[in-house]
Amino acid sequence: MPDRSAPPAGAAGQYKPVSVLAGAPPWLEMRGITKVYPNGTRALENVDLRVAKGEIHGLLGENGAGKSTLMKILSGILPFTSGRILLGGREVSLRSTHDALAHGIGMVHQHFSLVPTFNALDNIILGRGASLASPDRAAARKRIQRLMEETGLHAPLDIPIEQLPVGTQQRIEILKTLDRNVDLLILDEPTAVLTPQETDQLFEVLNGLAARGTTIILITHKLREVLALTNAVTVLRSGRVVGSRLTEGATAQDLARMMVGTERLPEVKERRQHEKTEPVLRVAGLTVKGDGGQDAVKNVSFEINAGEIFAIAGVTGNGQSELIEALSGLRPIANGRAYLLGHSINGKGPRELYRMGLAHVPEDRHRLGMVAQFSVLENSILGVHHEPRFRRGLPGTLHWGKVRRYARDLVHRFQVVTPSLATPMRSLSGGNQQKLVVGRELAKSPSLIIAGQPTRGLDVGATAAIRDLLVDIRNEGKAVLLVSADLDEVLALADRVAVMYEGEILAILERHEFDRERIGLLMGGVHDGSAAG
Amino acid sequence: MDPRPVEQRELEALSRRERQRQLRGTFAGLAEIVVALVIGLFVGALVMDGAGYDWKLAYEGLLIGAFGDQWAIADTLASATPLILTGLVFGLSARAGYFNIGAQGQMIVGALAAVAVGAHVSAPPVMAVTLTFLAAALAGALWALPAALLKATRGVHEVISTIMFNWIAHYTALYMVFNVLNDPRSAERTVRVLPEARLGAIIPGADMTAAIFVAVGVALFMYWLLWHSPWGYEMRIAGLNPSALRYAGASPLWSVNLTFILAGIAAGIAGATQIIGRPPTYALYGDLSNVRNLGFDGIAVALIGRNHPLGIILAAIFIGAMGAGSRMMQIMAGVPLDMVRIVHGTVIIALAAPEVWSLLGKFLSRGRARREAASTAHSKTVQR
Amino acid sequence: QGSLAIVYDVGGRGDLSFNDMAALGGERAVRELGVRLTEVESASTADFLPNLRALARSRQHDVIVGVGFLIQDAMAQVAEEFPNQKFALIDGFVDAPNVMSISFADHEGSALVGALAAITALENGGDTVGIVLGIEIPILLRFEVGYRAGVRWAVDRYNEIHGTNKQVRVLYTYTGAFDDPARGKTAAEAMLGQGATVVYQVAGGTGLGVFEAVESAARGQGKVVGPPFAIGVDSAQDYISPGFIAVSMVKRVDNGVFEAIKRALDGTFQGGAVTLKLAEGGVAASSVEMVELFFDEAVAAGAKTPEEKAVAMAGVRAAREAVPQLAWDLLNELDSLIRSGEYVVPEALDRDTAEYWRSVLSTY
Amino acid sequence: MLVQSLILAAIHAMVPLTVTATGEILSERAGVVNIGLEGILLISAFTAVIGAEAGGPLAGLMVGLLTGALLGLIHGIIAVYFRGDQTVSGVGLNILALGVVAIGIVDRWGAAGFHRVDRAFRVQPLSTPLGAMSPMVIVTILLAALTWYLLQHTNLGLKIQACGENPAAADAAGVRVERVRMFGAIYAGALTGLAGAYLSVDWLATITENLPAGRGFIALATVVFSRLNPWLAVVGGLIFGFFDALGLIASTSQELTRIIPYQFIQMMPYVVTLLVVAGVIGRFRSPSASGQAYRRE
Ligand SMILES: Nc1ncnc2c1ncn2[C@@H]1O[C@H](COP(=O)(O)OP(=O)(O)OP(=O)(O)O)[C@@H](O)[C@H]1O
Ligand SMILES: Nc1ncnc2c1ncn2[C@@H]1O[C@H](COP(=O)(O)OP(=O)(O)OP(=O)(O)O)[C@@H](O)[C@H]1O
Ligand SMILES: [Mg+2]
Ligand SMILES: [Mg+2]
Repeated sequence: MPDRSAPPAGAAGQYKPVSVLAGAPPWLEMRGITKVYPNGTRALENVDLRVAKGEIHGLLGENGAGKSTLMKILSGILPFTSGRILLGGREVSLRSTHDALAHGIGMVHQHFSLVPTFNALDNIILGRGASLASPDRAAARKRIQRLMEETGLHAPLDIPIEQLPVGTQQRIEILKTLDRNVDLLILDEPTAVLTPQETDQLFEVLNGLAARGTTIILITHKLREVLALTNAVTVLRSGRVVGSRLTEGATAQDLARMMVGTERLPEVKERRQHEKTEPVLRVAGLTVKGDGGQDAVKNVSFEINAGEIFAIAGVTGNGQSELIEALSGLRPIANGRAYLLGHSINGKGPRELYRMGLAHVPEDRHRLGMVAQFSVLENSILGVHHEPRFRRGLPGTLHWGKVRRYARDLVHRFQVVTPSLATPMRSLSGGNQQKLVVGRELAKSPSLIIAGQPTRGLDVGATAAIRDLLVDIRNEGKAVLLVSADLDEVLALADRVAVMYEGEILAILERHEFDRERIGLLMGGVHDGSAAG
Repeated sequence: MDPRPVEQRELEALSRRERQRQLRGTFAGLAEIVVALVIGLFVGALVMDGAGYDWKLAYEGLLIGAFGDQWAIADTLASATPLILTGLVFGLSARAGYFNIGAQGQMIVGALAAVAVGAHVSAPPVMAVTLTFLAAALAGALWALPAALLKATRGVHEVISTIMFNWIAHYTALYMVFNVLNDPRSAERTVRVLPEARLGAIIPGADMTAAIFVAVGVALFMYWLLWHSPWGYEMRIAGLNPSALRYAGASPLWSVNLTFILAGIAAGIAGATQIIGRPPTYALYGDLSNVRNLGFDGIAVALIGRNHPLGIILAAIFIGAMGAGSRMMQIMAGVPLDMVRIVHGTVIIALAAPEVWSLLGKFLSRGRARREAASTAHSKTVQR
Repeated sequence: QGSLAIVYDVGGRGDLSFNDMAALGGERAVRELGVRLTEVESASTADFLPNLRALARSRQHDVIVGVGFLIQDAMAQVAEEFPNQKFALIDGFVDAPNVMSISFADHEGSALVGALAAITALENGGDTVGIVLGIEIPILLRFEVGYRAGVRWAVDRYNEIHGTNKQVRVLYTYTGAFDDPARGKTAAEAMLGQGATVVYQVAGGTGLGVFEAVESAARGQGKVVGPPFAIGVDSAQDYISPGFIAVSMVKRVDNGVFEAIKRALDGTFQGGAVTLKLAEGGVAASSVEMVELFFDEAVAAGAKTPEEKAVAMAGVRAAREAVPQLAWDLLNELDSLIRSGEYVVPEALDRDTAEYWRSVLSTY
Repeated sequence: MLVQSLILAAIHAMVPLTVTATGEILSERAGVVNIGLEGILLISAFTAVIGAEAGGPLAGLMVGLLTGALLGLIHGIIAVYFRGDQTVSGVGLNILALGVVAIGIVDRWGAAGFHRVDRAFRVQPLSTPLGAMSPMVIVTILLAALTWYLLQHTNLGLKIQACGENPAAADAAGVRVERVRMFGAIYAGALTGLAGAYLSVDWLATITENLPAGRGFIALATVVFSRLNPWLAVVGGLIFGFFDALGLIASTSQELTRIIPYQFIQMMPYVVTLLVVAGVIGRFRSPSASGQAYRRE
């Protein structure tokens, strides 16, 4: 068990832990793991994984490759069809998370496993202590506060999770697992919603833990992170191990090749030059209330022109969500005005806004953008289902034939990989779900598309496809409002960037002014004088 | 980007396969129901045997009473008629995400309205029947509306409001039957609806009237609504993912109202069928005994029918058959009505857990999966 | 040789009321006449018609008895469809040659127990009696008004005897249910709370709560026998709460059923209305013998033990002894007045008539 | 006198509603919804009488409690392990109960429809300044307190709530979701069984074919009323019991029924409950995963 009283890491470099591939003895062994889901999906096929004590091991693969499945098996959440798991040379039986935790295995999940109505403290102490005893919140609070100091991951402990931004939730998820003092720490895409600074801090913590003997398995789509942190990687593709290799000496291209089987990393499409055109969206002095009634967006003004991608960068939870909800008619505007193609959108609902030329890829696609139990077919007309073009003669009857043609066209055009149109949306991989949602919105041929976190959690291929789509419609002369916490994405796509901090726009930068460090600082609320121009 | 472009033809082949899988799902659903039935009947047989009844004779009676001749079939359908409608009330609401157990009250109010209009408004036969149904539907809808509004504006959970409205309807009806709509010559019930407003038996000697067509028509309408209209599409979104409803441009307020109103209409019509579509009385009894429990039985019907309008028709016929069959169970085998309830309850409980059977199936196929996995692993080593 | 079918009302067997009494008659016919008995319960009023038809269609039953006035419309229809089938209707009237309509003078029996109730109250220094009823339907009005009439007659008679000017108030409530003892208990408690000495229950299963309320109240005062007292209905219910039920208004539906099958077998069956009044033994105040008869049958059937019978009968007798002698005397006096026709008990079968009698008979 | 009997009647009417609702509150918090409460009340009321006649009132209460626990267990197995439809199972239970008890009464006591519980076998009341009061009133308060404490002040309470809100999260935190949910289902069954026993061997000293007469559904409404807080279930039970008794008591007053027909007076508990919920209780979100089966794969 790692000793937390030791000074935090920093000098991690001097204890370079070794990988099995470099000759270290394996501590964790997964042998011949096969997993068949009840619906018949063969998610894993005879997968082997070997990790040494104190190693930081990367697990890579496209969406749906089986990474989460493998790790859920290791953390006791999922039963597996066949195979063996050995820990320290002895076979272990992991029939539940309870077992796994007892063996010192803890996991930070990709989709947060927090109870939304509990506060952070209760989420952290959940499942611990004697059933009939009172929860010792005071002791836990002290412990967590020390942990927060050590790791630099801060979160409010007394606010219900559902009122917290996703970034904070992610930090709590990590704290919760760290607090268990596990020997094997599994992290499934932990950085998807963290700021660059937070990511760096987390990595420092992970290095420190590894240095003290904690074994870490990290799932991520961000190759930069893999290269920076891991000792070795294992790559999965379609449920099988493609291979394992030491990170040392590998390049991003090498890893990408292992993942997708192609040589080149996909690049963002060429952007066409436009003449300066009329503004499509004009926002003047907009104020929007958050869920708690506070001003989440404070007196914000900007314009977006046709043929432009206007990005809003910022740490999640700084008012971006409220801003796009207000602009897409899902949240009332408290003050100020917004105009779409010159017409006020104040007080308009989503349907009216759609008629005025707005499309919206919501941040939270599971909650807003789709109905998971509906088929691909049914999801393809969400929001346009009331249109006469999908009607039959008999008043009000949906013409499923027409819908089918429309959906087939969408699937084809946006290369959604689905077994069929009748497949329930929830059975699609996240990337393909997102492609359908983006495609559906683009097919509205909008004047303005609002895209919230359009590539969050997607693999390299899907991410590139969606980014291409966004550039395409920009090139067609449409306006795009992109909200993304991924700074790389913002830098790659945007014509202009506005940085939001605590509900205000601190600066709007032109493309030639883009500078990673400066934007990173602005995201942290550090306002340098030079941005004012 | 996925290297494989989606082939149109491939997609269609896959769609076909998906449809086949769905069809297989439907069959599996039917099989589940059959298995549940068998279990329920088996338990019933055990109990009857233990209590000293001749269960074979009883089941023979059940079958004869339910389907033995044209009268039996007609009586089965007559019993099914109101159940289709009250089943739709629960089923439609459940599809839209509401636990609406207000069918009983809405039906009572519908029955009252049917009496009020059917007994007092004289019109040519078809008109009179139509008017009566309309009045009942309107009454049912109006009775359902407060629950919807309370839900939408005050956040009052429909379970509590519909239970309360059921009882309020019950007492209101007790009052109305005895004080307002009472038949002075036969004070145990209301006045009878005028002959023009009555639906006569289709097969002489059995209870079935044209009301069955009305009930099936309403069920088909609900089916059309849910799966072939944009409003039903929105209702289903509301049931599955209410947050997506606003995103899709629909109004949650409108959706909840529409759902409750349509459910109320079905319930109101159910009330009317018991008044104008059920010989010989064509009136509401003072103890409300001709609409008793139909609302609650509708919940069972909807659940057995998996909240699908067409499933509800079948389920209502099933429950109707149990009712009609119980007659001959009593007459032929002397089995008391309460025994039928045991069979009935057991069947429903058995229906609750389809996974028992799939679990059983899985247990049987697990061995197969193991062997398969082992053999693929083996072949792989060989390839190496 | 001989077959009898009974179609019960929606309450079915176990309603403590006319269904059970009809069953009793059927069982007696099985025993004494050796007939075969087919019983059919109805889950809903809508089942009456198909139930009757199914029985009639089988052409196996000498007589088909329908229990309860709600079955009236269905029986009228089936009697017309099957003119050769004999029917009997309890508590209703169908004008057809093949239907024997048997009704009972519930009001007369209720008047008897009303008289007993009033005097029991007065002799115990009380001035209030109660009646708890089920759902407000015409037949219950007949019980209520009969009871009031008995109270009124007895109070007048009492004042005449003693030269006083006493009054007895009748509390009444319709509980809206025939199967909810809790409502019966609360309603009775409300009456006891207002000083009622005797409470008459005409509420089927709901009435069990009335017995419970009365017994609890009495036991709460350390008594092992009333007052307060309850009064049973339809069958000799005295045994249900021995010591606390003064008497029951017995309605001999069993005799009606027995009579119907007997006449059908010996060829004297005739359509038309038969009213079994007090004079014909159709209704009566329960006697110790009647209660004993019940126990004898129950013991014979193995449902009760002789010891249980002994204990219960002791309670029943004790209750009767605790009822003032004057109450019994006046009950008997009224009984003979009604039999002789000197006193005609008012009858109400609709709301307006009932309301009229309520105000006329009200002693307050 | 009248006021006393009103208060006593209200308190006694509160017991079955509150005890049943309290159990169901814990169960719904854990994610298992049981609409078969009416059926459990009825069956346990029946078995409790058998228990009481064999071993005295305490045995009766225990048998009722155990019967309820067993039925809760069956419902729990269907809901938790077989991932069945909880509503269907509950509805089935309600129908089954009507048959079982009607036949059971005939079978056991030879008389159709009802059986009265002898003095010797029923729970003896306590004498209080208000009058004779059932000791179960105290038990009710204790159970509400116990349930509240369990939910709010123990680790188990946290687990229960997590299983109702987000079983996947509970699972990930090492909570054995199935066990916790089974506990909830059995707890609800047991308390409902105890309430059923109260009906038959205490409050009404009678068993009939339909003894609860809808109280299981009113208890379900009380659960919603309580917003899953056991103390509010006490309040809800009292309000309902009070107006129910008041309605019956008031409808014995001829002066009043001349002005307001008794049917409308007796409607009072329902109207008042509705008004209270609409006016005071208001919006309430039940646990997100309540009523839904949890499956891991
Ligand atoms: N509950 C489930 N039921 C059926 N199939 C599933 C289930 N969960 C995952 N799968 C399938 O298993 C495969 C592997 O999924 P998994 O979640 O492990 O992928 P992943 O590598 O974590 O992807 P991502 O990068 O998107 O997180 C996919 O093909 C998926 O369709
Ligand atoms: N019930 C299910 N049936 C079939 N496949 C499923 C099911 N649930 C999930 N999956 C599959 O599981 C995989 C991972 O699903 P998960 O719920 O972990 O998140 P996701 O949002 O799809 O992943 P991501 O957004 O990271 O790509 C998806 O590829 C999906 O195909
Ligand atoms: Mg994953
Ligand atoms: Mg019965």
